Amino acid sequence: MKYLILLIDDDSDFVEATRLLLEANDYKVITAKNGQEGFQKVKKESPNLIILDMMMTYKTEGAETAKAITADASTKDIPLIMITGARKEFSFPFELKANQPGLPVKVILEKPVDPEHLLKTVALYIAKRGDEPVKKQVEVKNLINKWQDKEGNLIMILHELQNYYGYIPRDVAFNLTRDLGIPLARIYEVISFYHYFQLEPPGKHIISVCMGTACYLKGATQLFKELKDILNIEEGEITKDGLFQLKGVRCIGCCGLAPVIMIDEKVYGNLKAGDLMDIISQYSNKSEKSVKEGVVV
Amino acid sequence: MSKLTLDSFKNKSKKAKKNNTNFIKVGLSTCGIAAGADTVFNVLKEELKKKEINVPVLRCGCAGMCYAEPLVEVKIEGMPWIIYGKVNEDVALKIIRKHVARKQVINDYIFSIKDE
Amino acid sequence: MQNQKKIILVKDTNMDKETSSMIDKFLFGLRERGLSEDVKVIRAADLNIYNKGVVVKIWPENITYANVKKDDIDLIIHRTVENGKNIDELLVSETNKQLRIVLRNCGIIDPEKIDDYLDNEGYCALAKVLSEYSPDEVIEQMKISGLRGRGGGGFPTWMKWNFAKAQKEETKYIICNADEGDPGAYMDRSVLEGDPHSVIEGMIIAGYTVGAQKGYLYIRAEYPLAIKRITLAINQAREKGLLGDNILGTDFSFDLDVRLGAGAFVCGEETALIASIEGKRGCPSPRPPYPSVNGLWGKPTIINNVETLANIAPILHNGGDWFASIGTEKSKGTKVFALTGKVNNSSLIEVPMGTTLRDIVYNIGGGVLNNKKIKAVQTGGPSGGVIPENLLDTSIDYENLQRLGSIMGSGGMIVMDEDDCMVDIAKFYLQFCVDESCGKCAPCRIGGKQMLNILSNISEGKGDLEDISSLKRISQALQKASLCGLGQTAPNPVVSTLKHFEEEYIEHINEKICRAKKCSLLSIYEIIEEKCKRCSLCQRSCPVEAINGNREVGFTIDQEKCIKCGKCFEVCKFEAVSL
Amino acid sequence: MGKAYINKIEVDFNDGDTILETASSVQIKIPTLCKHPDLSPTGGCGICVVKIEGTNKMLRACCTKIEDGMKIITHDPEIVEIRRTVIELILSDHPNDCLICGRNNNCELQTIVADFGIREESFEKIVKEIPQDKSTGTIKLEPSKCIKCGRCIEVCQDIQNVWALSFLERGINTRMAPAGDIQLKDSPCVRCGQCSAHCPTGAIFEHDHTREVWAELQNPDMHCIVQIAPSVRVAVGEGFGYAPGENLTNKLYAALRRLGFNTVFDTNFSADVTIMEEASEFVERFVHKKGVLPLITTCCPAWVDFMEKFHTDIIPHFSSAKSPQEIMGTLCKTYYAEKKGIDPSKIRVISIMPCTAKKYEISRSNEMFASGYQSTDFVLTTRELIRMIKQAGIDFNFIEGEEPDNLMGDYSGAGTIFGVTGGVMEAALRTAHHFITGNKLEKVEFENVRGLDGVKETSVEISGNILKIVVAHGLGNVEYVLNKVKEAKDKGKEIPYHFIEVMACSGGCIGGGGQPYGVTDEIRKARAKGLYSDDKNSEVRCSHENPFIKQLYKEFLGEPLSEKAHHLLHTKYVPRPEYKK
Repeated sequence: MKYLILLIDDDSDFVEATRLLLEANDYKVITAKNGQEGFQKVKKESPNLIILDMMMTYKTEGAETAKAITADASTKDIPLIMITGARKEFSFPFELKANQPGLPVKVILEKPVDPEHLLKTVALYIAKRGDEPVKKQVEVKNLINKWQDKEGNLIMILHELQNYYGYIPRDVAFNLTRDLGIPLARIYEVISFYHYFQLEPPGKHIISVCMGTACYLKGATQLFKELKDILNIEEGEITKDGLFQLKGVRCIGCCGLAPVIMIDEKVYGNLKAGDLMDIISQYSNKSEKSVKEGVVV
Repeated sequence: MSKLTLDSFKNKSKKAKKNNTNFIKVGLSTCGIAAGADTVFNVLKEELKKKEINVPVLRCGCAGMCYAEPLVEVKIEGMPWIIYGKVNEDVALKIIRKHVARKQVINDYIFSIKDE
Repeated sequence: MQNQKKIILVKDTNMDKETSSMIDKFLFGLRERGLSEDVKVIRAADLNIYNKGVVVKIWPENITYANVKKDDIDLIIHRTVENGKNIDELLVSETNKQLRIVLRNCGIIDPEKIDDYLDNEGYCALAKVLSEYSPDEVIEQMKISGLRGRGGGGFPTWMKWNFAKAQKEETKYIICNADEGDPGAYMDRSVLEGDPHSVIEGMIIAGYTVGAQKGYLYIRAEYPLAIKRITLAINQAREKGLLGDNILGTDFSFDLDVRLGAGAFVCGEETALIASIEGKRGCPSPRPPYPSVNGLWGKPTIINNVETLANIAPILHNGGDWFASIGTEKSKGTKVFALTGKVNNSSLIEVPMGTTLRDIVYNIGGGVLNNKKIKAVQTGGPSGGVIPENLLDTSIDYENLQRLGSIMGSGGMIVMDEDDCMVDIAKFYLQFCVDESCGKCAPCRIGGKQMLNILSNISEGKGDLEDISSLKRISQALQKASLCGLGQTAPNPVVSTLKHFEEEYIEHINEKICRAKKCSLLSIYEIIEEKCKRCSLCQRSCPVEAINGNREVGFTIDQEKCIKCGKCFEVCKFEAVSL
Repeated sequence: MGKAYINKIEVDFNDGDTILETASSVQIKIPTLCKHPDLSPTGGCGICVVKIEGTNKMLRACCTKIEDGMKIITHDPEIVEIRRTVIELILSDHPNDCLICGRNNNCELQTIVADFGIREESFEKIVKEIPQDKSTGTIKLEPSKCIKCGRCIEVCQDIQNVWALSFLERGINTRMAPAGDIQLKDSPCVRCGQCSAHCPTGAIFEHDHTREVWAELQNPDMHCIVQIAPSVRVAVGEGFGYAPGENLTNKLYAALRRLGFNTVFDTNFSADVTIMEEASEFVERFVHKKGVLPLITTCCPAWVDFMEKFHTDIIPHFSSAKSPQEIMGTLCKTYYAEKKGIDPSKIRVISIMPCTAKKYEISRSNEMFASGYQSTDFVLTTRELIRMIKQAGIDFNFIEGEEPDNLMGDYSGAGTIFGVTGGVMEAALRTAHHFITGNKLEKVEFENVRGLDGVKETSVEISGNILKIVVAHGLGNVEYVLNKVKEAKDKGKEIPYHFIEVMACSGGCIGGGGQPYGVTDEIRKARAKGLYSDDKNSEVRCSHENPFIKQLYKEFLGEPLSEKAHHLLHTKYVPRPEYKK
């Protein structure tokens, strides 16, 4: 598996040139045109390294994006390299210096950047993160091998992958085609058919509201509504801070305790809408207010 | 583990055993666990250990009475064979301290009496 | 008076709260006679007897008295406690309406220990079959037993087996359908968690009978504990020589593997389940060919559900005749139900076929929650229907339920009371079917969605009478033209609520009223001045500022602005907001 | 064999026949939207339901096998009502933009709605906007018009074994989409267009280039040359009420002139050129042992694309000769331009093809620009041409036939059979025989390579040499052939074939993805027959005997496989490993 690098820059020429350079050196590259798109791709693809511009749609977009990425638990460890044409005299609300709260990047390189220097820097920071991709590759390979020769293995392998990653990353699904000789069309047909599989990274805590009949009769709808209000998200969505994901599920099988919700593995039964705020706050070290607004980034 | 053969079943008496020994049994199925049965299971074991009482704590599946989970079945000689329901940590402790140790039945948590 | 201490258990099985005063009376009587030390009086939470007034159980004699009045207490103390004589007029004899065949070991044995199962006659049926029965004789016993599939349709199990057995193919499969998906049903989960070996034993016997070498257990991924226990059980069985090559030293070899579902209700349908194991979308295919002829990987395949398979060992152990002696003429044996909803005792029960719904709800389920009026009982999950209160005396079997517009289904049984709206219920089940439709065939894919839209309109007060005929028309198209059982039965909740509760639909349409006050857009929220403590909580929580007034003059709801979100109703601590 | 009754009519049937098939044998047409004669039934639409007398259940006629003694009712008020409801339901999930739809007047859904006299919509519209996919420039997906019959997916996965299309999600959200939810151009799609040919509605159709072509035709500076592919002539008539297979070559020439084309050529001519090159190539490899065997034909761009994506190890086996379309394009902008003294930059070559992949072929690789320009400028499918003729108000049925233009219009019988499976092989054999033996062939027909069997393995003897050949059509049938070759190669065994012909579409180009809708095996046979009789009626039946071919080589190319020929008429293939099936 190649290391994956995300390039976030609005300068398409620079992006193209850098992409070619990196690809020629055996990196896999994905790109984004602005901070928002970049952040989404970081969440979705979890690259091994991010190269980021400072001034895009607005002057400090790069810094804001870097802050958002480092504030998110699932992405905070990804090394960030900033490449910018901005000079110190541009007057930013922070010092144009790496490794500081206003600009949490590992290093700042000035445009135009010497290709050799860029490659060295990239190699340095990727290496610092250890050999995670290799390790993952081996682990995932083992999961697949376990099932490789068994009949009816596709769904079992997808289960293994979902357990491993928490979801089924796109490139992993694409690679299955090669490993199993099953067409990509079939793999996606299956992933998208079964509700158990998800293609996007999950929230940190999964809140499942049981929508079995018993729970429904005893007020699951109200619980659902209350949770949507508290978390400010719709069914299936993840709060902006990535902390909670809200799902409706079929019967959990605890009808005696209806209505129930399940947070991760723990079941809460005999609930009323009013109980929910307290339960949610246990999982959130933020104040109730920030949960309510669902805004952390 | 040695393998069974057809012969292993020939000598089996109709009702293999009638276990008269003391035991405590906790329903550990999904519904029970959701209601807190695993905590109860651990509390019972620890308390018995602490009190140095030698009664086995067994595990079983769902007895059907979901409304009363967690269920704890207690069979102690000289006492009615009782299924306690809605057992929380507190009741679990009482089961050991009162029912098992002092042969006193606990009010309000009896959900079923089993026939001998 | 014997030496052993006595215990008197008391419980008021009606909804009245007589227990405490009765106990006082007992204590007083015992003290008077100086028996306080020898006899303990205990308040029981439940004695599995319902609607029989105050029930008193005396231990160790195990005497049960029902409908005990205060005046009886002295007599009980005198006659029974002191002199060991029964009071015949208070005696209750048969109390337990349940009969446990499928659940025989659930809650009794340790599901993680094969020895526990073996100690309870486990694998005796397998040993008997392997040593005494030819496959044809097994089928004969199954035929005598009259066992029908417990997964829904009620197809005779022996016939299914016989079809597969008759196939000349060398490779055959046994599949256990444990993709239990009905919302509100968890029978299969309980069996797998509580007695996994009974299912395995059933599968091995099925394998022997039809000549299969391999079986799969297809389990819902949402049941991690069941998966863990069944996997453990398979390994134990293999170690004991009950699975694998040369089972119990015979020529017969058979093995099992677990395959997981992934969140698709439609995979309960046989052909969809097979597609799923094969690693495809869980879309049903046209039948025939039936799986027993052309199933998994094109080979003859038996698919039985968990409950059916758990019945196999007892049938062969005790004989088909024994099983056939239980139940009704056409429906033999017992049925497990997940009794839930507005019932006091949400529980997993097993009763002989032919038990009435009323018996179940009142004598096993302990009656309706909060003593409300029962409206209907729903059986069969999303493929089933509602049975109104006046038909509760129907005895349950496949044919009766079908006649009432419901089905046996896998065994969900949901009690609904006067607070439940039938339009809302229909909408709930239909929503489920729409979410779970595989999307392959047009009637189910689009028809379900269109019906749901119509129901939503009705529940929001936007319906008209033509909608009812549209519902009926689409229902018919679904029933006749859907490819699989899911689509064919998806309209059942609508059809049966329309059949028994059409007036509720018409109320929603014509009068814009929901009598159960479930359809929130039809309700009018008002503040009851007398109850209002003017805390202003409602005003503060209203999302659209529809509540006028202040703490001085009180509050009123502006009906024009109100979006009927129900927030004020939920937050009011004084029940001052009315529906 | 058995007897049953359909609407009280006694019918005989063969074991395994479905109710639908049996009913059609007694002239009862049971309506359906998902069943296609090429494909196995899926039971998707639910319209073909019928009753069995005495039961109240309804069965799908498309997938229920008829049984002895069955008494079937195919139409009664209840059945019709249920069908009507299902059709209305399907309609409620389909946009109403028939007037501007690619399938207007030719849409199976539209037809069935009209047949059932549905005059109002009983159900709320629930159509979901799903963006179109125009990424390939050849085939357009418009998923919001999809009725989820599954034909395209079945044809793509099962018949073509390409796996570019799939169903994603489920229930009401089910949608037809490229594999992995990516763009079609990034999917394994080889643009064969079989999906569009089987789609009952306008959800998949060819990228329409008629407006671009109109613009060129109206540009006075441009010299527009048109070429028509072999199989177009026997299919185009279906757009004007002719029976399938009717050979309308001369009417076509006339109509094309009326459309404003300056020069009318025939791809059959360049097919003859292809044969000259390809047969020579074969002789080189077979007789002179220069290069590997088997040699594999490459006229079909979908097949070329398929190979470049999934079977790159057989690149050395591919004939490097360009397809007839490309040869014509190249020659128009070199040979013809030179001869007529026209500035090639002012020449536009438009080809009429049975095929959507041909739209892709024209810019497939650098060699497609060997003339110094893009050799072929636009490709229209047969369906587009039919529309253009109608747009121009040409009364096709009554137009007098005309002859093609000189130089590259006259063709041999070998050129015309290029349009049908086995045709390229047969044409090549005729010329290869001549090249090897120098003799004139007594009997030019090689019947063993004809017909609709998916794989046709046979051998012919040429002056004592046994030539093992195989013809496959429908990409799904290729695997068998290639596996045999690969296995022999791996095990170092004798190669199983010397010469392989592959056409991506079932039946060859006559069943191409750009041909008039509604193709069945019956129609394929009729079209094939049309081509074979064109061949039979030709004076010249072998490519090397075509006097204009001789002239071409004499005046321009020199010899087959000459340096010039190589430069202009041959191409290269590159592996495209990024595509995953």
